[in-house]
Parts: sequence; structure tokens; C-alpha cells
Amino acid sequence: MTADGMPASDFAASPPCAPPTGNLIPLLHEIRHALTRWLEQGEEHVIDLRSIPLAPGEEDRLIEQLGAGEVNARLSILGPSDIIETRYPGAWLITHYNENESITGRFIEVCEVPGILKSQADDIRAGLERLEDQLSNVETTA
Amino acid sequence: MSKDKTLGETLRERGISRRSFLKFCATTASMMALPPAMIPVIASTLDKLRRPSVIWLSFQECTGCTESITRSNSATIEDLIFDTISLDYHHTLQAASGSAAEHAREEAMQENHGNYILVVDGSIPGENNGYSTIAGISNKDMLLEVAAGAAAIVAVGSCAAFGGIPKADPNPTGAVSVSDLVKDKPIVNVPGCPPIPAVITGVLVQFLTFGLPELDHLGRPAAFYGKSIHDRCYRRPFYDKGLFADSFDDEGAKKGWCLFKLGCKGPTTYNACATTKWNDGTSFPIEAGHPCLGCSEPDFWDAGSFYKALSIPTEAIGKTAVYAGAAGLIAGAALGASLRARKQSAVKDHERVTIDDLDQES
Amino acid sequence: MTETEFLLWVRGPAFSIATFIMCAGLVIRFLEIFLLGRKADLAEARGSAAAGGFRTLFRRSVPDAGSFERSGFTIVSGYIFHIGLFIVIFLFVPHILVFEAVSGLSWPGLPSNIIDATNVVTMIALLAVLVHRIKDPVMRLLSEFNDYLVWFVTFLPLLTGYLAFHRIGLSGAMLIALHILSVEILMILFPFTKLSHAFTLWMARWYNGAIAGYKGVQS
Amino acid sequence: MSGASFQRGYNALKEVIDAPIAAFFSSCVHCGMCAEACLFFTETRDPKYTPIHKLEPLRKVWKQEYTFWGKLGRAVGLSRPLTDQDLADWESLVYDSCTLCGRCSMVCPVGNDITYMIRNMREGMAAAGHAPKGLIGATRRAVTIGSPMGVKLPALQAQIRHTEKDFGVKVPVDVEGAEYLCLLSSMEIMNFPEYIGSLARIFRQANVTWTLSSEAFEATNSGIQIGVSDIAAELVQRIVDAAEALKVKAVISPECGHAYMAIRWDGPNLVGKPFNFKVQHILEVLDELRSQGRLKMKDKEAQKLTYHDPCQISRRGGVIDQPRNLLNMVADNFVEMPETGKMNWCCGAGGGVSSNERADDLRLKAFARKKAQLDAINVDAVVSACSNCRIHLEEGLEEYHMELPLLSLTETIAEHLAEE
Repeated sequence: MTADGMPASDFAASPPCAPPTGNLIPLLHEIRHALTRWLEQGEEHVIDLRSIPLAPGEEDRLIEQLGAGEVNARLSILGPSDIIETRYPGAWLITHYNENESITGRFIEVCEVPGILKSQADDIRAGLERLEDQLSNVETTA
Repeated sequence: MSKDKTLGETLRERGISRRSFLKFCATTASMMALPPAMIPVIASTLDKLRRPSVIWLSFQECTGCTESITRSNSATIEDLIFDTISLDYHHTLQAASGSAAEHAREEAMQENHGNYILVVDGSIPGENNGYSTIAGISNKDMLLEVAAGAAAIVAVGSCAAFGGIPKADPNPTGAVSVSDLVKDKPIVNVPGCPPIPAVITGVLVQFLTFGLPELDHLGRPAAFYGKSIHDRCYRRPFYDKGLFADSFDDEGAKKGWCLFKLGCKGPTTYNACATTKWNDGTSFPIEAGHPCLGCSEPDFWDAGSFYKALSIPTEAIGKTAVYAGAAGLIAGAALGASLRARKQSAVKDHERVTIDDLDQES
Repeated sequence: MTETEFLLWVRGPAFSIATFIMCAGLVIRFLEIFLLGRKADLAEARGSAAAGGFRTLFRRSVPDAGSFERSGFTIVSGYIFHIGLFIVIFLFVPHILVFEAVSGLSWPGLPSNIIDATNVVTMIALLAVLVHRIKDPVMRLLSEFNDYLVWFVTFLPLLTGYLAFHRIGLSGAMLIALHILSVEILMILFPFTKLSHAFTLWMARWYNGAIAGYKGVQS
Repeated sequence: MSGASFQRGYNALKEVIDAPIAAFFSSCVHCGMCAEACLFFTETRDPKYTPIHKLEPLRKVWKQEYTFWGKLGRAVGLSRPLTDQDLADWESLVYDSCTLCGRCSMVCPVGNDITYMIRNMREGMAAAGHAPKGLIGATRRAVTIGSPMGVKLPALQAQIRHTEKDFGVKVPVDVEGAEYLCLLSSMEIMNFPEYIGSLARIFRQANVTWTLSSEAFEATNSGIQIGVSDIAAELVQRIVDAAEALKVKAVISPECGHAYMAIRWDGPNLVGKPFNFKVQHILEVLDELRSQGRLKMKDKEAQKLTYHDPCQISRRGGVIDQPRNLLNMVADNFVEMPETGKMNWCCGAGGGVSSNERADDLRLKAFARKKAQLDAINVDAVVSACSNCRIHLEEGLEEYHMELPLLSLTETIAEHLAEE
């Protein structure tokens, strides 16, 4: 490939403006429907924001629109994860980061408490074991 | 790490919490473009998974695919991916070298015969085996030998999947793809130059979790290659509105309009770039202002200019039309003259019609 | 032949061949008709043949009121699909790029989704025209293989264009290739079938208008 | 070789195909719109009467003789050559169901002059011996007797005597150096001799010199209707000879559509050279006199009138405004038909149909179109400028039990002249 066929360019990459994909409003409606369904049937719902084509900036606008509510939790699990209850109770924004603080996943969950926030049986078991080990060590030493 | 333990056991031993595992499953599901409802299924499958042996062969390639996979998200996630498998041979990544490395490959093949996964990057010289060898073994021989005992093959990168750049015109080595040589094993093509790192790992996880994924007509997993770049492009609204950049530095380019006129291959290219994006979801070529080259499609290097619109003819049509007009003039004049002569002869053959000539003599 | 090779072939050699045949064919057809010649009219003229011919070139696109009343369906459906074809062929930006590549001339296009909608309307009109051709006793009597062939090769690029635009059924490259191929079939058949009426009708109108105009009738 | 034969017909078809015909056939997309312009179709709804369909044999010859692919197709046996039977099958379509009215040529969206093609196709039909008996008879009489209806000079002379007695005007015959040589149609001589008197009265008032010719009084030309240019040329030549012998300035075609077409537009082309005299329709002459103020009227026709455009005079001949100017001069209440002027409908009897008894039933059926036009406007009388139209309008009206007088425009003017 030669540069012959290439239109003239200074390659001065200017940040592309954000043309709306039109997905913002439908997303908000999806959240509204999910909240209604939770109230009526107790059904939980997860939206993977990565599966929806969004223009640069559009995701920020969505998050801005959802706002921050009463709960703001930060988990430290293979890099941080932020779990925020939006200004609409029951709608949670979950953002996973890697250890370099780059986003690896972003979800909106409609539920009482996102599953990942709850203590997990395996972890409780492992923690219990550690506690017991510790206690027996203390007792032995004592 | 023992291969007999399940992935869940291994992770727990290493002190990875269940929450971390769930996070991994969630991001993996997202990566694989699976619906969030599948997250629990992935978690329970991976939990019980026994680590399969993976042999990675690199042939005529540039190591770009390996570079890509090693940049897959954070080091931790990559670790996790590699924790799910036992990478027994990868001559770029493994510590062993020389005969020790080849020995490791043979051992893995023997121990896991019929069960291991073969990953290939790079194309295979088809004309002369001498173009590319490893430890004196030609690429073709090695591929066929290792493929014979593999449960399945993952062809990573456009070279392994379709021949890629080595196959580009004039294809000096007679390069061919994996599927050109291996016919009797399931092959998953993960093309791209390189493939999106998350897609490589995503395909591996998907393969381990659910087995052979649904493939399109080019052997690509539909989950990642099911939609065209064009269909998921955030600049699509500009295409629909008929707003196009005419050059790389005009107003349209600055406003982020559609790059179709600049040769974007988005409409014919199937890949996850527009949603998964690159560099941990930062951007992708079109977002950076450059048309899609179509690198995950066969023969992308020879598929016409990167910078000519998809719709326009590749040859100099203006001249053809002029020559055609000239040829038409000559042929038409000759034909016209013969028809004229035919008419003239009819005029010559005319016999004057009188009132006695109005009835047929029967 | 892979999809990519197929797409390159239809965009390259096949398009050149189709262009050559269409252009040469049209010139040949024009000469085939024109060189048959026409006797000069020896009667004293009442009006201008040229003015009449020129007028009829345009005037014949507007039906008289009586015909509109009696042949309304033919006229309306005909108008819709002809205008639709014009819009879809000449005002879709990717097509304009083709014309630019051939002639160096360019003009502004319409939004792609308007083209898409126009295409659907055009296809519906063409289907209506086909049903009419099959059902109407006059058209059924007149119609021959050529007429149905011409309908088919006109409809095909619209259909493949629709499928390519929406990427339905096959891969994008294959659909674009099939679309271009269907256009090439149209181009190759253009000079040698009724499709050539797009060019010869200007001759026909000219002659009709000239014959009438010479006698002082506005045809 | 003498006598009609398929070969002669086929050769004639090859002869007549020219660039316009090739362009017309190339352009026809079989849209069927010409059917709705043809009264034989609209009144029967029989698709075989679709104008372009009447040309199938000619199209076949064009395709197989004058197109590359058609020639190839015939050479390899893909298409069947034209046969004598084809021409026989098409005879009634080409002669009985076409008056050469030219309406189809006006509506064809691609601009095909279908009428031009039918006229040319008749050359082949006639040469192949597939002209209708009635027309052959009329043509023979035209050549041998001098009139398709068999009217001879003594009959005309008798009418002249009557006229001179009735109106007290002189009817000049064979006057050298007159301005105008007036032609007549046999129908006028036999059915409407008032026309001769009207001419004499009008020209007397307008102070115009004119004459009839004892050598060439018949204006109609059966050669054109049957489609034999050789015969048509012979008939035209008689008029040319008379006009040149009498050294007239112009020849006036009578109230007859096809006669006007024959002498005004086809004449010079048939004899192969431009005339050295003008040819005008009587309406053109009258309108000239009107515009020069040479026609003084004593009163106007009070009846509600409409004008039936004879096809060959209006649509095919270009004399459209003149009759309207004259009617507005002579009538108070002149109304147009729903489709009028160049788009008026044919009476159904032109183009030789009236000489072809076989076509009588069809012609009367097709007349329903004219009846519908007349029903729409409810007039007291119909004016026209063609004796053939007049006769067949009268016949049609009688068939449909309509009481409606038919008037000649020339006669109507003569009746309202302010004579001394």
C-alpha cells in the first residue's frame, strides 16, 4: 500500500464530536421498565453498557443523567469496582476497573442490592477458616 | 499448579475471592457479548473447569497477535485467563528454549492426546516448506502433527485464519491458512490484524465455557464477528444523514462525519471494534478518525485501496468508456452501413404496384 | 474465489467489461437506428420540425388529462418507479462516488435513509407494475419475455441494494458484490433490451415531435 | 412478375422501415397506454385492438432485418420469420380497426408515432395482397374512373348546373390563371353538393378568383388509404398536372380530412418534388379571408354548436385554430367537446374504414366514443369540415337514435353571409 491513493491529510487528529446514536433515551426507558417490573414482579435486570453502541460522551451523559443516590461503595477486587446507587433507588451503576484503573466493564443493575456487593458464601467460609486458624493460633500461643 | 484441580479450587488456593471471580465472570461475559443473564452460568462452569492444555504455534507472523493478547486488559485479568489454561508451548512466551521447548511440546501432545487445544498464529508457506521452519521442522509438518491430536484449533489473527499479509499479492511463500491445510478438526478463526485482545481471550473463555461457539461462514465466532463495524459504528447516524468527510482534514472530518468516502471498509467488515474497542475500551480506528481497513476480512491487504470508497470501481472506467465509445462508433458505423445497404436493396427490388397487383394470384 | 476476490472482480474487471459493453452497445444501437435514415419532407412546412421535436422531448413526459383519467395507474406507478430509480441511482452518495470515478463529475446526495425509503417505495411500485402487466389484458397480450426480463433486471439491483444496505442474509462484502453484479447485468443488457428506451425514447420523441411540428401541430 | 405476393409485401415492409420506425420500436415498453387512446379498444375492450399490437408483423421485420440481435436470432432459429399467414391474420387489425386518426401517437409516453407506422405497414399489406376488398375496389375506381365512388365528370357537371341555377352564381371550370383550384370529394359531389354553391357564394363575396378542373376534381386519394404509394402518386400527379396547366396560385383541399393529408402533406413526397403552388385546406383559406375582413356576415347561428375535429385536418394536419376562429365568427354559442382539438376522438370511419364494408359493425360500435363526447355537452348541432366524418357521424347518430344535425362549416358560413 503506497500513500498515493491516500487523500491529503495532516493527520491532526481532532477529537470527533459526539454524533448522537439515539440510544440514550431508549436506555432510560429500559431502566424505567425494569424498575416497574421489579416493583410488580420482583424481577431483577442487568444492562451491559458495553453491548450498546454509544458515541463518545454519550455514556457520560447517561451517567450524569442517572446521578448519584444514597449508596456509594468501592470494592477492591482485582482492581477497584464502584457500586453506586443512582438517584433512582433500585437502579445501580456498577463500574469495574482493572488495576490500572481502566474500565473493564460497566453495568446497570436493577435490584435491591447488586449480587457482587453481598458477602459470598465461599468468601465467608474462607474468612471463617482464617478466623478459626487465627483463634487457635492465639489460644495455642496463649 | 496441578491440572487435576478445578479452576475454582485453584483460584481459591491463590486467595482470589469469590467477589473477584464474579467480577471476572461479569467482565468476561461483557467481553464475549453475552447477555448479563449468562454471568451465573459462566461462573458455575468456570468454577468446575479443569485446566486444558494449550499448545500455541507461531508460523509466518509478526508476533503482533501475541503482543495483542499479552496486552489483554490488566495483568490480573490476563493472569486469570492464563490460569484457566495450561499454556504448555508458546515459543515467544515460554522460558524454555531449544530442544527443551520442543520436548515440552511433544510431552504435552502425548499426555493430552485428543484433548488439547491448538492455537495457531501466522500463515503457513504452501509452496516451499523451507520458507519457515522451527527446530528444523517445517511449519506445515508441525501444524499437521500437532493438529492430529488436538481437540480443536483456534486460528488467531488474519494470517492463521485467512493467510493474511504473507498471502498478500504476490504471495511469495504461497502462504495458506490453517483451514486450507487442516480439514478434519473444528477450527475457530479469530481474525484481525491483530485481533482485539479481549476478543482473543473472550474466544478462549467462551470455548472453554461453552465448547465450540457458533461460527459464521468464515469460521468466526458469531458472538464477536456477528455484526459489521458499520452497523455498530457510532458514526452511522452521519452515514444515514448523508454527511461524509471528504478528506482527512476537512470540516466533515473535524466534525466526526462518516468516513465512507475515505475508503472505510466498515460495511464489509465483521468485528467487535465498534463496541469492544481497543486499549481497554478507549477507542477504535474510526473513533480516532481513520477508516476501517477491514483487517478481519480475508485478503484485506488486496481488497482495493484502503482509501478508495467501497462502491467505486477499481479500474480506470473513464478511459474504458471512451474506448468503448470509439469501438461502438466503428462497429455501429459498419453495422449501420450494412443495414442501409439492405434497405437500399429493398428499394431497388421494389416493383411498381398498380391496381392489377392488389390481389394475390391463388 | 473468495468473497473478497469476488467483490474485487465485480468492482474491477467485471465493471470495466460491463461499462465497455454498455457504452459501445449504446453507440452501436444509436447508429443502428440513426443510419437507417429518413427521407426529407418535401411538403411546404407550416411549423418548425426542430422546435416541435425539442418541445416533444419534454412535453411528452406530461400526460394529457384524458390519458391520465384512463391510464392513471400506469402513469402514476410509472412515474413513481422512474423517479424512484432516478433518486436511488443518482442521489445515493456511494453511487455518486461511482459516477465521479467514471466522469469526474460530482453532485450532492440525499441522506442514506431517505434513499432506503425511496428504494422500498420503488420496489413496491415495480411489483405493482408487474402485477398490472400480468393481470391487465392489454399488457398481458403485449408482453413478451423481453418485458419480464427487463423488469427482473431492473428490480434485482433494487433488491440486492436493499439487502446490502441492511446486510440481510449474507455478508456485507458478498451483498455489495452481488449488488454491483446485478447492476452490471443491467448495464450489459441495457443497450440490447427494452432498457435502451431510456435513450431511444429521446429519438422517438424527437421524430414524433418533428413530424408533427413540421405540420404545425404541437404533439 | 405481376400480382400481389408475400415477397413483394415483405420487400415493401423492408423498404418503409426508417430511422423513426426503428427508434419507435426500440422505445416501446409495452405499457399499453395507446390502447386507451384508440376508440376501437375503448369501445370493445378487446386487447387485440391495442394500436402497437397492430404493428407486430412490421416489428418482426424491423427486428429480424434491421437489428443485429434479431438477425442473429433468426439465423440460429430462435425466432420464426414472418409468414404470409401473419399478414393475413393482421389484415383486419391494420385496416378495419385503424382510421389512422393519430390519437395513439399523441399519448405514447415514449413518443412513438404509431399512426405513421400503420400507414407505412399498409404498403406491405397491400403489396402482399392483404388489403380489404372494399378498399381495393375503391382504389381501382379511383384510378380507372377518377373517383373512388365512381363519380364521373358528367355527374359533377350536372351538380354544377343545379348549383348555378339554385344560387345564381357562376361555378368556374378550367379557368386558367385563377387564384385557386378547388378540389372536391366524391361525397360532396354526390351527397353534399351545397358545398359547391357555398364556395361560389363565399368567393364571390370575398372577390376571389377560383376554378374547378374537369381533369382533376377528385381530392380523395385511395392510394394512401390502402397504402400503395405508387398509386397514390399517380392520383396526386393528376392534380399537380391540372394545377400546373391552370397556373393557379394554390390548390384548395375540400372538406375532407384524408384528402387534405394526401395533397397537402403526402403529395410532394409521393411525386418526389416540392409543388410550385400552395396547398391549403378550405378552412385555412376561409380563415385568411376572415382575418382580412373579406367575409361579411349578416347574422350568427343561434344554435348551440360544437366542432368535430376531423383527425387529418386537426391532429395530423395542423388546422386547429382556423375552424374555431370561423365558428366564433358565425356562431353565438360554440362549445368544445370534453376532449378537443388535437385530442378529439375520431368518427371511426377515416383511413379507408368507410370504404371497407367488413368494418361496418366495428365502426358503429366504436362510434359510442363520439356519442359519449356528444352526450356530455348537449348541443343542438355538430359542425365539421369533412364529408366523410359527416356521413358517418350521421350514420352513427342514427344507429344510436340520436337526433342531431350535422353541419358543414363552409356551408354554415355561406348561409350567414351578408349577400347583397
